[in-house]
Amino acid sequence: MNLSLLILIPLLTAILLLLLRNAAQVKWVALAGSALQLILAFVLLYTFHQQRIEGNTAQMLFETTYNWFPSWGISFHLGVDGISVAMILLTAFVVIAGVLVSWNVTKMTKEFFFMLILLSLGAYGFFISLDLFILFFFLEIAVIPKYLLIGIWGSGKKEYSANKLALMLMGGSALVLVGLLGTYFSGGVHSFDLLKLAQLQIPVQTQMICFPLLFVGFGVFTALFPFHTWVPDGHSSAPTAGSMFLAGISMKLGGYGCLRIATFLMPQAAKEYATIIIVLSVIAILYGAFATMMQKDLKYINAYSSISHCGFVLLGIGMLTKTAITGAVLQMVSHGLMTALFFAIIGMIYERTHTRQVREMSGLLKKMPFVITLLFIVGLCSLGLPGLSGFVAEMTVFVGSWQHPDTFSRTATVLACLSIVVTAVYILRAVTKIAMGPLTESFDQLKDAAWNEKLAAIILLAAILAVGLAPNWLINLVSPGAEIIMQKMQ
Amino acid sequence: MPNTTLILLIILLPLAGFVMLGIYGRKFFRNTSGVIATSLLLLSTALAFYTAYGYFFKYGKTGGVYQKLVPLKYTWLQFSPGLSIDMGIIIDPISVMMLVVVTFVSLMVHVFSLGYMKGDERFPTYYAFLGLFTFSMLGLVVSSNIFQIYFFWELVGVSSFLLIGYHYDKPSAVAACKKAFIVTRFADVGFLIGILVLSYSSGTLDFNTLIATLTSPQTNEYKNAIAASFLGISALTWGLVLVFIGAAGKSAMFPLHIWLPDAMEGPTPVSALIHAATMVVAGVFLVARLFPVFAIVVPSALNLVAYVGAFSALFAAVIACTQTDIKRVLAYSTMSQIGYMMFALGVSKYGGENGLGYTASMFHLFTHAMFKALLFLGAGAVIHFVHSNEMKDMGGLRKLMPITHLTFLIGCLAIAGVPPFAGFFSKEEILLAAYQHNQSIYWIALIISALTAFYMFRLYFQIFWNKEHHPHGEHHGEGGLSMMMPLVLLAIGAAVAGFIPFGHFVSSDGTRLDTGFHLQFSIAPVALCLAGIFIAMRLYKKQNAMPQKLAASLKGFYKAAYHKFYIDEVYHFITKKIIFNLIGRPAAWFDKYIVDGLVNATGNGTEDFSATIKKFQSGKVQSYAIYFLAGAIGLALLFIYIWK
Amino acid sequence: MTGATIIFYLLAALTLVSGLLAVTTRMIFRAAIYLLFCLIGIAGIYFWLQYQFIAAVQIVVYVGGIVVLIIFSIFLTQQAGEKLPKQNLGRQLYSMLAVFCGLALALVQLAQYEFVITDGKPVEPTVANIGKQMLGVDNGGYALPFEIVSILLLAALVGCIVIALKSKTETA
Amino acid sequence: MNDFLTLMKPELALTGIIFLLLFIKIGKGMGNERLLLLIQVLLLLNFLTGFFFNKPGSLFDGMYLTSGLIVLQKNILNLAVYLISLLFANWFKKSQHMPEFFILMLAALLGMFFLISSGNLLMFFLSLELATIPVAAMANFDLDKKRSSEGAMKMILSSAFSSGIMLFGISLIYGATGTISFTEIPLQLHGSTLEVLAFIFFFSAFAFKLSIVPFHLWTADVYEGSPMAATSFLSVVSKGTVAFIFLSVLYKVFLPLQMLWYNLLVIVSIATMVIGNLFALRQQNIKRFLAFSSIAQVGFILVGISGSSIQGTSSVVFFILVYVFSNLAAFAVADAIASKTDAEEIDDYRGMYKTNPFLSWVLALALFSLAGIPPTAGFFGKLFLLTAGASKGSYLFIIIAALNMIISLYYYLRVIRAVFMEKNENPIEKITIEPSTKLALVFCSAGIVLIGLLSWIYDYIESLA
Amino acid sequence: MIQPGLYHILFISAALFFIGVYGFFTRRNLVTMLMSVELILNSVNLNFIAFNKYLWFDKMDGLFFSIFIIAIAAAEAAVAIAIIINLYRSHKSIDVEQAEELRY
Repeated sequence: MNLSLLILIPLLTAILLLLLRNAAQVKWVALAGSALQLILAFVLLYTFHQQRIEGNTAQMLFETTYNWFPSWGISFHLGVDGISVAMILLTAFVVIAGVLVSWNVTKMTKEFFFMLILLSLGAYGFFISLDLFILFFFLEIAVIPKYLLIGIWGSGKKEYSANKLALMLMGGSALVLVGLLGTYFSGGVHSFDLLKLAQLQIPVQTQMICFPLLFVGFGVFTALFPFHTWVPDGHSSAPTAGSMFLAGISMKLGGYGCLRIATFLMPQAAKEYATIIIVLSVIAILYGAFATMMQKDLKYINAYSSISHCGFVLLGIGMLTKTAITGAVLQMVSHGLMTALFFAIIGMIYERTHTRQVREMSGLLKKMPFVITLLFIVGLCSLGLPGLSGFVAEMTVFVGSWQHPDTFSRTATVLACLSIVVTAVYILRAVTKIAMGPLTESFDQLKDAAWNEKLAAIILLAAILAVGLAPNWLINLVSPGAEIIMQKMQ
Repeated sequence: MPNTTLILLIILLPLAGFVMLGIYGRKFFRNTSGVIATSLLLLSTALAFYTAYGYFFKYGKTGGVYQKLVPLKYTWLQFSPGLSIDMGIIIDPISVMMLVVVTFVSLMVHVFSLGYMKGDERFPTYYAFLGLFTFSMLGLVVSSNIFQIYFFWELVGVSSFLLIGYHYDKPSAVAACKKAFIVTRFADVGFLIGILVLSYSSGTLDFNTLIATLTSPQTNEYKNAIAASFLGISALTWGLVLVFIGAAGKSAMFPLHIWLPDAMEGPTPVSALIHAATMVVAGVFLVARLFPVFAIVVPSALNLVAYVGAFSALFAAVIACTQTDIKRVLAYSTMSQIGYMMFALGVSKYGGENGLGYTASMFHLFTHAMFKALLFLGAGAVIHFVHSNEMKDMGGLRKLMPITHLTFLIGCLAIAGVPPFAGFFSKEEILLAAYQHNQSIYWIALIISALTAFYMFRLYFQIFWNKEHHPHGEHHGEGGLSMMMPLVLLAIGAAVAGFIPFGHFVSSDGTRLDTGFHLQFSIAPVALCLAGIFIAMRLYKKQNAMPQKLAASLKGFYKAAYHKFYIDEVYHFITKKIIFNLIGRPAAWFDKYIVDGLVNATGNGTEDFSATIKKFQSGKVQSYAIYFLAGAIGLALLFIYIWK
Repeated sequence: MTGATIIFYLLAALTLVSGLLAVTTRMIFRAAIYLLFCLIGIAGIYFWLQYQFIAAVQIVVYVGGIVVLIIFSIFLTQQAGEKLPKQNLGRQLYSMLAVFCGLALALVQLAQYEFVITDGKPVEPTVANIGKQMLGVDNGGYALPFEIVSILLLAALVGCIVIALKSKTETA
Repeated sequence: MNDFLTLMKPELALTGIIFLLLFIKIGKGMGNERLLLLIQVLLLLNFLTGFFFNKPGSLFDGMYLTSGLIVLQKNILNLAVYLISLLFANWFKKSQHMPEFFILMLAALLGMFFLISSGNLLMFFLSLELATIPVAAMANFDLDKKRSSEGAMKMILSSAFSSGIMLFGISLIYGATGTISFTEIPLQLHGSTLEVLAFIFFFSAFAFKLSIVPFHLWTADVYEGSPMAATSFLSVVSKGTVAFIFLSVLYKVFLPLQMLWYNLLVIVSIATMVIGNLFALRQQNIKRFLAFSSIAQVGFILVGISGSSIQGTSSVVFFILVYVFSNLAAFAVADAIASKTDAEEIDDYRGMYKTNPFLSWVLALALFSLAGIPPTAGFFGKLFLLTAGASKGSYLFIIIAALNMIISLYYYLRVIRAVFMEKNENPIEKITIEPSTKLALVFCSAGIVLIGLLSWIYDYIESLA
Repeated sequence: MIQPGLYHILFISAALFFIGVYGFFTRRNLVTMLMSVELILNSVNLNFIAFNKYLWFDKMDGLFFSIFIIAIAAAEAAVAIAIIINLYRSHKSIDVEQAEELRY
């Protein structure tokens, strides 16, 4: 399996999109491209699994290296482990769903899908790169599509949100950059290669400087408290597919980076800073949850809840046990799928009712049973109902966190557990208000989901169920990766 | 040996019904869905009985002791070596008993609903939800892994939520389902943390291993669990108490009971199934499941169980005396009866004769399922008939609904503990157990049994006697066969279930326990119970002014009881005023004005700063030159004199 | 105290005083004349240093060229008798401060630095030597800079013509 | 003699073109369009010949140096000038003094070539003046605009003043070392305080040319007043040149003072980035905006220069190459709009995407490249600068630099926002652009996208450095 | 009064330099500013000549430097005056403070 296909296919799709003139063609090409991505992701999963079964125990599989700026020690080095494969699958799912729900975009259709595909390109590239430079390259490549998606196709105070998002994310990546440079020079080999750097013992002093830079930098992407404020505004102003991508993929870039780069390369510092990370993530979990409770706009609700949910990712990483890290990755996948579906549904509701204010909606279950049923399911997933992905992820994080016997970690875990009540409160308040109760009269004529929306929702739901009902395949995929990170810790 | 496939079928058939009806019901099975679901469940029930027969009479016993069999164990989610969520089946007396109870009551409800819910718009959805619930409940009772039980625990919670909120366009139903979910969810956090504590203490999540490890004093895990302490209480105690919080939430123990009365917003058959016979006893079941650990290792936690149970039972009984909504009366009575079961467990010890409370509790669980389901379904029939839940709209129905009347009366007698109905036997054992181990609880229990008789017959008389009923509008009889048949079947159950030698099958350590009938001991409770019935008859058989007078004379107390001792208001205050206003609002405010404000302030500050320094770009070329020279000189000074 | 010394100090005084007056007097024409004296004073110092060639160039280019150019431009742009506008006090103070600091710094640095003196053979700055080296190509010949300056002058010329010819194109 | 021809080929070619233009002007003259075409062809040839018959060497007793890198730098400048001749075709065709403009521009370019090749302080000074004085005249080429002559006045006076300061510094260096040759100066420098003073005075001229804070104040005014072609020449070619020579002056001539200039660079580069960005933040006029943004860019160049010599050199040269494409494209779009509609304010650009998608995309690409967003080459350019600068290990410096990228992104996005997002009742009308300009814009865009991705370009530069 | 030497000339030149700088800072008339520039350049010339005479008499670098400076000064002055005249045409003034349209 040649990993560069994962970059090439979105790239070719994007180029092809630029050449097309007709909006209908654009849509189908984008759909075909994203379907191809999904197929490719499955092929990757299969071949990866096959390789593992055959006993290939290398940390990274399918490694490919092309020369690129050799004088800087940069190479186009690609490779995947289970964690990356999981993230790639997530991306593929979200992308195809995102394309499907955007079927009705009429304003600058070509540009819209171009941006979507470009964004997916950035995500794939990020997840498969083993060279810090190209990783950073792909991290930043995704910033502008996000900005334009929000700014051009968004709603509400979109310019403000787009600006805030772009600037804060750039701020995060600026810190990442400095951290990367520090790593680059401290290693003594002047190489950006992740695997080469991993073999070195980076001096603890450098670790103590670079780790916070990297962690906070990536943390901005994944809504680390208090750098999360781009999340609510950004998500709520973005068009549906934009929010899906933002929350489903983009926020995961941060978590992945925290894990793959910060924690993996600098285990000593990770240990030293674990307390702070745990405190911040617990704050994010609870504070995000409580703040969500007070929101009235559906997108804000989901955005704030994302802060809370991404807190679990960081908590898992901060806890530094194999189970917790596995849980963090699971939570990334789960949250990605779930929040993408949530945003897709919010989009569907908004498209019909033209409002996102919870209090203006009531009894919609009567008029659009499909959409609202999914809203229920995704809400339940969000509050961690067994059988859906959220449960698996959260429980793994909890169990992993509990493996620390000290009172501090225990307290943190207990506090984090408490959030599931708050989650239940805000999810149910919103969902029941929208779905149940007497039907608002003005919504008498609403139609249920169209084929594209149904397909998008079902694709995501299938993924959520696949994780929620049979989690072991995913855990077996992910945990060797977590194992390696933990081995470095010793 | 148990047939794994058959047991799996018991559990999975309702699930199949859910999936099929949930996805295709609205399209293809609009009218047939009830029949489909009922027949699936009938099959399931039959299999459950078959399994029970097999277990109790054929293969269950080895050396006179009922074994815990684990015919199926599938690792569903592996956390770390030794720590995994297994989806498995455990077959032991209580799980088999629960299989029977759940499938049977569920079947009755399914059948009853065929008539009760006829013509409802979302008929298929209703049966789908029932299927989901039954599946979850069955999954719960056979759980072999503590996390598996949590898994189904949550599913049970959500299906309960769905069923309570079945009439989703009614705001009160929406509020009730939300409340039920959130309150139990809150308790579940306790359960979850408890699981974490126990799992860490024992290093496993598997019930059998967990119990084995924690009850044998020589293992390291046991020593560590006892030694590790937090706030002066051992980790194990914490774990069990937390698990009990979860159990208390599901089983509506004080103070987590507030959801149960509101849950009566659901369709009445649902109340019968979930909020009387099955789900609410999940808490009792959970404590029973972990009973060896409770009883052997941490008796203090068990004491807590006993007192919470006893208090809840009394508390609910008092409130039940004042309620006017028949379903609410039944709800409080349920709470009271579950309190009974709880404290029965609480006063029990492990093994042999001392384990009487355990057996009694399970026995009461069993009989209670019969008569409470019967009462609820009867109430359902009444409500179906008069289209109201309020007692004041009823009265004199005995002639109009003879079958209902009769079966309801049997139910009332059973719950009141009048011999020889089922309730009498189970209560008798409970009282005996309490008398043996905890006298104070015994006295409370006696009072409760009188109260029970009183409020049940208050209900009975107000519905079926009291004033004459003047039906208005069309009149559609008692409901068809589908509604009457379950009533009759359950009534038979309520009448005769007491004669089952329960101790032979279910006991704390699996050995045979002979429970005798002690005449002298029964006198007091039966007398109290008859007194209660008598008072109720005096007050409510004929319409008169005495109840009002009585209520007036009790004034404050009556009012407080009528308002359920203002527990709801306290909760309301805590959630709305404290959590929302003191945590949620400040958090949102902090986010908007401080965190976000700081970000915006950075931006604005930069812009403002930029506006202030713009005057340096004055357009005056001479100023530029001065800055130029000043810059050069400044740098020169810096590097010559300061930064060498 | 030799005559040369006295002459030097006189020249120095002439240069500095007229330089100062050139930048402070408010009569623009007088300023030009003071500038002239100042430049002549510098030329005098060159003479005093026995660098006759450069002194001559100084007088020819500066006195003969630049100052005349300046005076012409003064005539073109301003009535000669008018007093110059006054600079505001703040600017003057800041300027003085900056200049004073700069001067102090420069003087201190110059004074404390011990210059080394070459041990090479002196080269007489005669016109012949200068001419030879100016047009030489190697051994430190200055032919290339010379050419650069010529291009520069050409470019300056072109530029001046375009800019100054503006009125002509306007009328045309 | 043969050596002379090959080594000085770029200068000789330029001189030839200058004189050809001069003769044409003096002679019967030519229509603007034909002449422009001729010039474009000549410049293209000039650019292309830059790639052949090159070899390193020195002439005139070391006054004139050349090497592969220097030739490359000259080629970059040639390319920039060629692009200018294409990109500003609109303005050139309208201009009454086009041949003179080109004479001056090429004379300045010639000065820049000598500047890059200069081997002693005298050559340095003379070519610097040659590179400056004609530009001041060019700045005044919008003859009927007040602002143009105001800008030119500011430029010539400031540059004369800066020359004075620089010369004072040079005279002290001469006094202290006894030589003006670049090869001998480092042998005589000992780091005394007088040398520090002299160096800083000398440095201030570079700072002036590169618009380093606090020597930058003329920049925006001159950029705004000048015709767009002159502005872009000033901001791209002139800056690039000075950066090139700055590299070799620092790395070679003032190597003994490395500690000094490293610290100096850290201070001024931080100041430059911050001030440039802060001023750019609130500009409305697109030229002023680009002026301040280019000041901030210089701050980044300084970060790169502060690094070690090979990586510093190659990253700076690479960045200038990128900068040529990005900045010229941005200026060209602004010019295309300004010359048709007189719109120079950013607010006038609102809703432009509807009417002029091509120009909008080019502008967006250029600005993204300036902001350093991948996949544009600006990303690589900035990253290499930062990496080179980080080699000295001062994290704070790099953090400040990186944070400045955020501020700069903010104001670049302001333009993007106006163009793509904001609604406008009357957006700029549809602008038809000259085919040659369009071609050049496409070429610039391709360059912006590809220069970074094709790593051999950088490798080639590094191999020369 | 002591025998004048290198330092004397250097002091004079430094003083002259800063006199020129002062003039440049404070004269509002563009032509007089140009005159100040000439003073600055002259002081530099003086420096070069002095160094050449007293220190580095083995070569004539300083001398040549000053010759070229003079040439450059002339060219610069010519262009500057052309620009000033142009400015005068459009602004009707050569007061530097009248030419402050470009700012902020």
